[in-house]
Amino acid sequence: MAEIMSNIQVSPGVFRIKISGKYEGRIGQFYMLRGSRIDPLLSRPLSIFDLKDHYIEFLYQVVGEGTHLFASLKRGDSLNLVGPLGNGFPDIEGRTALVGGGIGIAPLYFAAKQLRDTDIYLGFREEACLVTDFNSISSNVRIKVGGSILDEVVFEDYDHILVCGPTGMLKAAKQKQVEQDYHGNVYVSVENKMACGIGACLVCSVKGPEGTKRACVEGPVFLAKEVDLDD
Amino acid sequence: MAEIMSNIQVSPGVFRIKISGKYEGRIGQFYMLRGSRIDPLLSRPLSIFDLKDHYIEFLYQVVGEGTHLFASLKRGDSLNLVGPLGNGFPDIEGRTALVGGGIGIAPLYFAAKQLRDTDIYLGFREEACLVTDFNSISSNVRIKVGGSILDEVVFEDYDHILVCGPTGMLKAAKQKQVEQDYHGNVYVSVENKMACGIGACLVCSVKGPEGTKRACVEGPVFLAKEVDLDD
Amino acid sequence: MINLSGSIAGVHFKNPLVMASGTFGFGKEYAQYYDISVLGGIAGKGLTLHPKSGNEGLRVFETPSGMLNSVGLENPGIKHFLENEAGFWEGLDLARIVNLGGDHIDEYIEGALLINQDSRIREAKGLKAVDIIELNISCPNVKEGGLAYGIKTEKAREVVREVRAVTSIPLVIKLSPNAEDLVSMAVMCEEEGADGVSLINTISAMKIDVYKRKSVFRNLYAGLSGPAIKPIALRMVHQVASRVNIPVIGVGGITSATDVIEFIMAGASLVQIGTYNFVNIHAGEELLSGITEFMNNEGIQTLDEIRGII
Amino acid sequence: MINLSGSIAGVHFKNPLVMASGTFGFGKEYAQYYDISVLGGIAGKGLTLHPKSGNEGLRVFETPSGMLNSVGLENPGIKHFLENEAGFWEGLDLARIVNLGGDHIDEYIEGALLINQDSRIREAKGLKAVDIIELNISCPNVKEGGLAYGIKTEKAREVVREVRAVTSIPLVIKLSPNAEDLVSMAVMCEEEGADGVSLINTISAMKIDVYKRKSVFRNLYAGLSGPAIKPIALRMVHQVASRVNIPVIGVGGITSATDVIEFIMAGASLVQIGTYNFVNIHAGEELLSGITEFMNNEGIQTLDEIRGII
Ligand SMILES: Cc1cc2nc3c(=O)[nH]c(=O)nc-3n(C[C@H](O)[C@H](O)[C@H](O)COP(=O)(O)OP(=O)(O)OC[C@H]3O[C@@H](n4cnc5c(N)ncnc54)[C@H](O)[C@@H]3O)c2cc1C
Ligand SMILES: Cc1cc2nc3c(=O)[nH]c(=O)nc-3n(C[C@H](O)[C@H](O)[C@H](O)COP(=O)(O)OP(=O)(O)OC[C@H]3O[C@@H](n4cnc5c(N)ncnc54)[C@H](O)[C@@H]3O)c2cc1C
Ligand SMILES: Cc1cc2nc3c(=O)[nH]c(=O)nc-3n(C[C@H](O)[C@H](O)[C@H](O)COP(=O)(O)O)c2cc1C
Ligand SMILES: Cc1cc2nc3c(=O)[nH]c(=O)nc-3n(C[C@H](O)[C@H](O)[C@H](O)COP(=O)(O)O)c2cc1C
Ligand code: FES
Ligand code: FES
Repeated sequence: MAEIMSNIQVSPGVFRIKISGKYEGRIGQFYMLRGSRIDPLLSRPLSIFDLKDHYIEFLYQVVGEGTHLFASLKRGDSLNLVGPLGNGFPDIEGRTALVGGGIGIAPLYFAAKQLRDTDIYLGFREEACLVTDFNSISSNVRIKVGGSILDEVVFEDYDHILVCGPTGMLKAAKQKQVEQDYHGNVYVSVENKMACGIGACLVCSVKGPEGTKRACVEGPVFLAKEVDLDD
Repeated sequence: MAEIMSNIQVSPGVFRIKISGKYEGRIGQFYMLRGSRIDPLLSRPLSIFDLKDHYIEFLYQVVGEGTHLFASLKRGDSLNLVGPLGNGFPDIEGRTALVGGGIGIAPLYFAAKQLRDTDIYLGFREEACLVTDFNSISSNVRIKVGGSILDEVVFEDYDHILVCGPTGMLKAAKQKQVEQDYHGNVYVSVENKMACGIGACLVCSVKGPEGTKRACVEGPVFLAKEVDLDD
Repeated sequence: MINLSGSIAGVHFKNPLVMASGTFGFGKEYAQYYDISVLGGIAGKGLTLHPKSGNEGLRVFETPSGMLNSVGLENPGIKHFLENEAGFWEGLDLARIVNLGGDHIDEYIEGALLINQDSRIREAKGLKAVDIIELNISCPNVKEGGLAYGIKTEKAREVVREVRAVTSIPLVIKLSPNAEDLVSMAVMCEEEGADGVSLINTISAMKIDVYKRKSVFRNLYAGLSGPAIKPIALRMVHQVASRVNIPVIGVGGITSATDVIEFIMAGASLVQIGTYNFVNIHAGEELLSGITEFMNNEGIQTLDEIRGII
Repeated sequence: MINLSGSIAGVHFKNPLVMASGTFGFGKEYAQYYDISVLGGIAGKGLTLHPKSGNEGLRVFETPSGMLNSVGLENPGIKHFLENEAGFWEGLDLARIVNLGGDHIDEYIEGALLINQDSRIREAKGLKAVDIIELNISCPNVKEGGLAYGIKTEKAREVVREVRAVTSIPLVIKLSPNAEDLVSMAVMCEEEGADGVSLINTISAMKIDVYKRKSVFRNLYAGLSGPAIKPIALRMVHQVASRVNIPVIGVGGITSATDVIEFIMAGASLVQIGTYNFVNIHAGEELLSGITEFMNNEGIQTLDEIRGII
């Protein structure tokens, strides 16, 4: 059990939680989080939002019972977490576009802080959040509220494109790569439901041309062309 | 949902919770309490500890999941409660001994405040609690830590004896009545597990010489001779 | 205008919400908390020919998202019901279901006869207290009792046939999830002229007190109900509804309006609410407004549009 | 000194804790989190003769105190296992159980033959990777698959008999709670020479997405596991253990040391832990110390003192 240092609402229904302790992790990796009770049964996967010497941070949106419970936690309360999990984003060179939609922006903050030569594209449906935070770590942040942020990204300008967001957005990125015959790498971070989080149960499988892969181990970050995206 | 005004630990594992609102109730009656979640499934019965114009109070001991959850609630949080339930203590005249063991003291505070001509006997296993509160409403409070408080009660001195506490204590009171051929009324408050709390499900039945009775409607206060006590 | 109504064998239900047997008494207790005539119907506490004092010892135990009960069909007997409770039922503007249990086939028959007889007498006076008989062949809490009939289709056939023969009152058979072959059981009910089936009753289950080293229930096993069993109940209702043409009443673990809709989509004509009454004393009226809201939001006019859509 | 050990057909288990098939991979993943050789045993992910890519679409859904899964026996096939995973198993100091699934009786037989053959070859080199075969005749997630065998005793008898005939490796049959008659199923296994039975596999269940108006699972139904089903599993284990003389492995919803003790008291020789691994990544080692603590507190020396005490 780890102690919560703070748990602050940063925009309607979106919270930023800081948990005390020494943690590890690479860009795109995630942790499985849960309270101390057995119900709700499964742990919830959250991407690393930020990581420092003595704490880890997550950014989460309240969507159901699990995240609702997280939101009710206060400074001094505790949480269980297991991680870092997943393959994360590969070590890359070259120009990179980080594209996030909605709560999909969560892993991009950590990514932007570590990668050089990146442009950040953040799309929101109704209200932007954490704009100041992103601006404080990069001078190339582009924000769009309403509409598709993906339309703003000129794929050819980049060697790599990392997309995090709703499945519709990931699909659109994949399609755009095909349509524009883009030869760089389009990475997507998938959000399949998980149980074990460590590769043992096979409930998180993603199908692709080369067979089945586990989102929690071989993913959650995949090359778009490696995975079939459906809801 | 009703708002919690305070929820204070009064001795190890024993809490006194004050809930805002206008409530009714007679001596010996109880409420069914629960949080907003569906798990744990069943509501928990708690006796009225005190009642004022704008609030109700309960005194509870943390024994399992439900009471543990109650203990985690803070001022401003909310709870669901249904009541008052049960028959309560009949309107009586004459000298009355109120005998409580452990958390069984809960309903006696409310009783002592309303009944005239009572002596209060409180027994604790390890540590007395709420002594000042009881002393502030009565000058006849007898406390015993360790041993059997029931031994202190001279049945013949009273017209009525109301016993609240663990089943062993209720049994002992019943037996003492028989042994001493005591002709006053010995009342016991039983703590059968409950589901509906209002008489519809029959899981709380108490057997007795005159057939089956529902602890939640015909009880929880019964004449000792009316009920078979077993665990 | 949303129309929630439905019917079984000509009996009108103004909406699909029926309170489940054994969890709602005969309705009086909950009537203190809300106007129960907003409900589609109620199934009364299970009755037997003779009064039963029920099981000894502990009768309830909470489990993860569920509860075990071992009431053992405690009830005042059919006669007492007809004399003392049916009067209250006469005044209710909802479908009134008598739940009929028994240990032996003769008890079921005699019980049904009593109810039938009573109905004729009331009818002559222009009165009615019972709209449907729900035959409980599935109570797991009565030793050597009803359950035997609930497990084997051919054993159950005898009871259904005999009871069907002696009563003209619409007859619904309450099926046990412990049945060896639930679908064949339901098909049998249809063959024998039942007007519907309701399922599921509680699932036979167990809890051991490891400190006392014995079952917490004198009767060894008890019946599991509540949200824990909903996924199982839903599957069973879907299986049965896909195979019979008589109405199916879906029961088991319902605690929300979307739970109700799931059962309807699985093919249920009506649903019953049991354990949830203990969680929310206003369950009936709150589920009703929840269903209405759901239908409004989803642009659904009648439940027929979605019934059995899966 | 507390002795937790037990055995099935001569295979030693240092304690009753076995990780359940499909929830523990082949052990490697959890071995990153604790020393899995503290366990009594592990049952590997269900294997079939040919690799299987498993079910399409969503594979997991949470329910109150439970979960539904529809993995559909995704696995790399027996050959791949023997070539790539069995080496890891050779080095493990615990009882190693291969869980064998299949669609047709021939597949089960061929699968068992492969494992048998492999065992002989390893034996010749003084090695061992598989101690027990657990025959999964009960997976509810494979269409027209294993489940058919899991429901009817006489259908299952064929598989058990044929597999028993081709392998000398100790054989445990994993039973389905969806069986028509679980006790007769277990008795059949004993008659056919099985060395034990394990139960229960997941319970067939359903979840409907009321907005999409379809089952959340492509396969329609899925398998329910977790604490929600424990009271049912415990009852079934008690029923079976009271009727057979071969060891029973109790499975279903265990999440605490006292849950383990309940199954032992109900008559189980060993238990399996499935879903709880997802809740607590250290489930195995924590349950082990919990059991030890319980026995210390209660003054119990060996599990035999309390096994089947109910
Ligand atoms: C690798 C990964 C990283 C993620 N990172 C973040 C993040 O940084 N911030 C954030 O807000 N969300 C993130 N998500 C999504 C987040 O896990 C879900 O929103 C959350 O589990 C919902 O739980 P709930 O109980 O509130 O919702 P419910 O809908 O009640 O959840 C029910 C079940 O569905 C699962 N579930 C529901 N939605 C999702 C989803 N989108 N993805 C996976 N499982 C889901 C839950 O785990 C649970 O088992 C991530 C998901 C994955 C797989
Ligand atoms: C009429 C009545 C009045 C009561 N008044 C008080 C009071 O004023 N203060 C107080 O501390 N306790 C009181 N109790 C006991 C209290 O209800 C239980 O201690 C409480 O329900 C335990 O819940 P739990 O989840 O913490 O424990 P758990 O043991 O986890 O509960 C599991 C289940 O057992 C039931 N249960 C457990 N112990 C009891 C018990 N002793 N009586 C009834 N049900 C039980 C719970 O309701 C629940 O269904 C009263 C009980 C009754 C019937
Ligand atoms: C306390 C209790 C008593 C019950 N008594 C009866 C009964 O007398 N007759 C009957 O057919 N079903 C009885 N049932 C079963 C319910 O009617 C219902 O089928 C079952 O509880 C599943 O629904 P639920 O999960 O909504 O409770 C009883 C259930 C409970 C919890
Ligand atoms: C994700 C998942 C996959 C499973 N795969 C298998 C399997 O391949 N073979 C098998 O016999 N049982 C399988 N099971 C069933 C478990 O082994 C176990 O019998 C069941 O989950 C009940 O135990 P539990 O409640 O402790 O999980 C699986 C269960 C889960 C949850
Ligand atoms: S969540 Fe278990 S394998 Fe990915
Ligand atoms: S708790 Fe339901 S009748 Fe008493």
